[in-house]
Amino acid sequence: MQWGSLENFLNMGGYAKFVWGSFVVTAVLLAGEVVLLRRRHRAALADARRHARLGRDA
Amino acid sequence: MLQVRDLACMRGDALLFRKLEFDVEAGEVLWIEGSNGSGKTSLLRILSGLSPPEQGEVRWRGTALASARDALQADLLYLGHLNALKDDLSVAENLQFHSAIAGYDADAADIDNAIAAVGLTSRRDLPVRVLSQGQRRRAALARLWLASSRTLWILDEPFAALDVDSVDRLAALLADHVSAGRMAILTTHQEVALPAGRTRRLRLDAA
Amino acid sequence: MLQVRDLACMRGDALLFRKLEFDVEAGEVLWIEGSNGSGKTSLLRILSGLSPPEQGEVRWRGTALASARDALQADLLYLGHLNALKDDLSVAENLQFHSAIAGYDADAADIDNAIAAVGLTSRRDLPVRVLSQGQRRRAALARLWLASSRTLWILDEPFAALDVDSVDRLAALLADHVSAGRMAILTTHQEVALPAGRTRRLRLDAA
Amino acid sequence: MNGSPLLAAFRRDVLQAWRRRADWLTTFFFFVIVVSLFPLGVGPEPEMLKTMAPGILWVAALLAAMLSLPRVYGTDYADGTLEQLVLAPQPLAMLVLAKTVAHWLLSGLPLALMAPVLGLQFGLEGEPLTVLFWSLLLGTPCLSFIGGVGAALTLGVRGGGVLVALLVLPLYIPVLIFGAGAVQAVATGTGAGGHLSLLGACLCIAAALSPWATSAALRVSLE
Amino acid sequence: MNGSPLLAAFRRDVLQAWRRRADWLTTFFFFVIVVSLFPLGVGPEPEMLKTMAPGILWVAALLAAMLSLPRVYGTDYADGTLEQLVLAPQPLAMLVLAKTVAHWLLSGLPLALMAPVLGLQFGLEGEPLTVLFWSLLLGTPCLSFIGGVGAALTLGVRGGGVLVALLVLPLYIPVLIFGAGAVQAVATGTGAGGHLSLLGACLCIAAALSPWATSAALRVSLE
Amino acid sequence: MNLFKFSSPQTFYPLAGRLAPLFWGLAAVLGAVGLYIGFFVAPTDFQQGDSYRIIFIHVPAAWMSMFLYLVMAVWAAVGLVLNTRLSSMMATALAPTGALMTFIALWTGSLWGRPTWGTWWVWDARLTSELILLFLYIGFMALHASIDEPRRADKAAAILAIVGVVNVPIIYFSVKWWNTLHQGSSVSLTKSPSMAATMLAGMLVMALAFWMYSIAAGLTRVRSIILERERNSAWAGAMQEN
Ligand code: HEM
Ligand SMILES: Nc1ncnc2c1ncn2[C@@H]1O[C@H](COP(=O)(O)OP(=O)(O)OP(=O)(O)O)[C@@H](O)[C@H]1O
Ligand SMILES: Nc1ncnc2c1ncn2[C@@H]1O[C@H](COP(=O)(O)OP(=O)(O)OP(=O)(O)O)[C@@H](O)[C@H]1O
Ligand SMILES: [Mg+2]
Ligand SMILES: [Mg+2]
Repeated sequence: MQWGSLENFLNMGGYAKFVWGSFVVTAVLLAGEVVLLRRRHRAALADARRHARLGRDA
Repeated sequence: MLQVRDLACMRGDALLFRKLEFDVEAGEVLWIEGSNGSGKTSLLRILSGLSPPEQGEVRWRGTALASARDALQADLLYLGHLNALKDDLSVAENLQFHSAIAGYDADAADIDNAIAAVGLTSRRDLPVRVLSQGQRRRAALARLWLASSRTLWILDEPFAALDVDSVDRLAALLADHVSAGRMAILTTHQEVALPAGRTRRLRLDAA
Repeated sequence: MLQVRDLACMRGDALLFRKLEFDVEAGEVLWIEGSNGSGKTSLLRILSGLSPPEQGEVRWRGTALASARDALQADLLYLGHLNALKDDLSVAENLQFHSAIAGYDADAADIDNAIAAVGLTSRRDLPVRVLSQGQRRRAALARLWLASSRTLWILDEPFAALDVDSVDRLAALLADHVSAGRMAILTTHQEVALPAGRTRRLRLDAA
Repeated sequence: MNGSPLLAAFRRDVLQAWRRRADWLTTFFFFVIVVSLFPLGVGPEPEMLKTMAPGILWVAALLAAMLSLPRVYGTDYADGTLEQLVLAPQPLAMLVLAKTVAHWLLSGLPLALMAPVLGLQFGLEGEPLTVLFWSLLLGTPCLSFIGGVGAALTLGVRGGGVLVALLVLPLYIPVLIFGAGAVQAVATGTGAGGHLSLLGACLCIAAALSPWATSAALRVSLE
Repeated sequence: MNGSPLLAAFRRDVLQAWRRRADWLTTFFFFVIVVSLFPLGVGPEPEMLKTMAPGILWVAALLAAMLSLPRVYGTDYADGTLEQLVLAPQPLAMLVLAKTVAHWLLSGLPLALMAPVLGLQFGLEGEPLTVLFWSLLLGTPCLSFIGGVGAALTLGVRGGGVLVALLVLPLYIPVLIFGAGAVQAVATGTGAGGHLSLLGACLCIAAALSPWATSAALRVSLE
Repeated sequence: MNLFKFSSPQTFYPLAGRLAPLFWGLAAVLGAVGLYIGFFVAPTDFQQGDSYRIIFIHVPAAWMSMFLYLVMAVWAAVGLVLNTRLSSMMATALAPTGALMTFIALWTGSLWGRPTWGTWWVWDARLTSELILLFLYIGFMALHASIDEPRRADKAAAILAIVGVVNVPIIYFSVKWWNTLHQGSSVSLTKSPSMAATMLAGMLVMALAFWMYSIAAGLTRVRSIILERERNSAWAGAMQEN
């Protein structure tokens, strides 16, 4: 292992701010998109069912 | 001449009408009735080719509208809710523009006649901005007097905002139009004396 | 209550009316008639204090309008040619806004009732943009059901674009309004059954 | 009770803007795009861009504020709501105030918040960046107040969008000078305090006078 | 006979603009004012102003062109004229072409004519000034063509004024770069020929494609 | 006819439902492998130190941002010309992911530029055209969001996407010439001279991961869009899964 210790790894040769700033923000953004996608899909499903029920009642 | 087959129209998630079928023949007025929001305006826009139907087809002289658009446009006069007048131009200038764009081939005398027919001679050179609501509608309707050669008139609430005299004059013009073997499709909420025997009614909300 | 003395109105170089004098008393409908462009809208705007008259004066509860503007505004409901609806807000939100601005003190139930009264319950939460012409007018008119406490209604072509049922409902509301001792001034080109015996007509172009 | 119509006017404007997120987000992106146009026109030299940065950001803020002006009263005028506002039994100036605050929240504040990021792109750092933020925070409400008068004056005048620019931009000049000046002052070592207090004074004057001027202009537009 | 409807469309736009002189004069003054704002925001150093001049003039031209866009089809849409144009028995793209030329004559051409005067104020002289004029003369029609598409796309979309900026400004960037680049190139000694021919190429592409895109967008807006 | 079978939203919905998990899985696995290579196999760069590791997301994101725009525009054009609703929905579904990729490329590039160039941003051709690409994406989404009638929105946005696609190369070259004809910028990209094979491998694996991610996100989003638009139809109401 080239890093030796977790500390070294986290330190990224002194570039921690930049490297982790990139990777973490990217991870957060991608995860955020996934969460939003799931939410949107659930809402769409619920809405479709609601409309189906309305349609049957009408 | 105009055939409508299996027409359906949706707006948002409201189905306004479906399986609508009717024909309009030469010499007929089709009066589309229905309560507010029943889809009259939407239907007229589909018939004139402005918006595509959800389903079904409109045929003009036997060809589907998708391929007969040019043919229809050469035969059509469409007058919507909106007056299509420029506030800054005078009544005469507005009509000149319309007759050039639509290819009515009207000369200055024709335009003056049309203006006289709707009783706006004294307002001929005023900018439309200062006209009253009813006078604007009349200025828009003056196009009908220029477009007498057009086979199909589609008129959305032509009588709105008109005073009693103007209503009568327009009704008389419509009678002339259809008795010359042409067609008109219109909507109105007022009881108007449309050409007897030549007027067919279509109720939209009954469907 | 409302007195008009020696009123004159000019637009451009056209004199629309002069020496106009009339009173409107509690429990009366004043129906202003006249052909297109005779000055009905201009008169209503003067009465409501929106535009100043060329000459003469309007008195509300005995005081000239110039100094009684606040008093009039607390008593007045004015509904013009335009609907005063925001395209992007729903029918209910528009009415909430109007009732807050005008101080009608209406709660959610009142607003729902007003919407039901004009038959728009199913359109309650749609943005006004998608409504049909007549539905918009109805949404604007729903304010009348909220503003029943206002003493003076000034309505410019309230029946325009309405279907037959809506016209009847509005006429009935007007009858209630005046029979409760309040007043209305309105214009319309349609023949409408206004409260018999309580309606006075004023022809503008006869002057 | 007395505050509630104002709150309603304010809430409606905000609500409407929320319905139309695209609407005010575009004001914001307009700002970002205009700022980004300049390097393309002027060239990419970092030193020059750094000197120009406060001026560019402030001119872009002016233009963004101005572009969003026609909407403040324009739609109300066109659809008849303005008649109702004028006839309402509330002081018109208060309604105007509520609408102006809503306008600032939706168009001015986001610009002030975004400006430091754009400043970074031009190589600004440290104190100039902070001063840039504060100058915009003080300056953008001035723009909303002054702009309101212009927007009201041009109602019903077709081509209002451009006319409003003509009326309003000259009035914006003091705000521009003090605002951009503050950033330049701190960049060249003199303090920004004086410029910022002048901006504050502009804001006080504008907030005190503009609602009255605006409501007078609104009444005239309906006559 | 065939040309006459186009002529009518063109003539009506020009006539209307003449009735509303204030309208397009303001586009022009907007240009002048925006250009004059920069020295106020950036500071009065002559050397820097001279370097910035082409960029500023070009950005201002972009903004002025963009501001006048909503009017091209906006009023036609609102008052129903657009329905009539779409239903007219003429190819819509030709009517669009006529209207675009009218727009350029009224908003682009005056800017190109005015620009040399403003360039003088920034210390530009001689050949750069000539090139500035020619670059604007070639570039402003591009702006009208490209802008037409944006204007048509945003019809019936509230907040159109700002949205059109968002759509159109990124597409304007090549014109800006070649236009401002031409002036800078001649100022630094390299010839402006390359840039001007690229501008000409942009104009050809825009003129060939934009009427079709615009008319498609107009049809969509009415659906 | 068989070709068009899956062009109906109703038949595509379950198909997408079956495909999406596959792509999510691939994206996760490839991402894990790519990160492993990036952090534990690839050596430290002798010039840039460890800051270069940003390349493992920067370059894939930058590639995807451009590729997705092209794909989006093609779907939009197909939808406009053939009037197939599904194609337009695909275009709409890709836009947010494309914008996200563009933003990530800008963000990581900016964080990379600080240690290597000493500045967060330079007005260089590549950077500038990437920024403009972001504006084009935002314009597409803003236009689509401002039109309520979905079909109208599809068509208008499609026209914009097509115009944009004509413009993207023009923009790219104009920015490039703008930057090089004029005095070359004082800072320049310090590329590692010969990229180590492991670095290249890591980058390629990550690019594949981003690709799979984009497909998965697109498929998932298009499913929501289909449901939203078809919520009135009986089949949509019968969907029970979560
Ligand atoms: C905000 C700043 C940045 C942006 C917007 C950006 C954008 C891009 C884009 C669009 C690409 C793909 C270009 C292509 O494949 O032709 C790319 C690739 C690349 N970028 Fe960046 N970049 C930025 C900063 C940086 C920095 C600071 C570095 C390194 C010091 C860097 C190194 C690279 C490398 C090595 C590639 C791959 C080149 C190739 O294989 O073609 N970028 N960047
Ligand atoms: N997005 C939407 N969701 C639900 N309903 C909608 C939507 N868009 C439009 N509608 C409805 O579609 C109908 C449009 O009707 P249209 O304008 O054709 O009516 P009309 O018959 O001309 O009425 P009027 O007599 O009032 O002119 C209205 O009922 C309107 O409420
Ligand atoms: N500048 C002007 N020059 C001449 N006449 C003008 C000018 N401005 C307005 N008018 C006239 O003033 C009148 C305004 O009328 P107003 O709008 O009050 O009519 P109305 O009775 O409400 O008509 P309608 O029934 O059509 O609504 C119109 O006849 C109009 O032509
Ligand atoms: Mg209708
Ligand atoms: Mg009237």
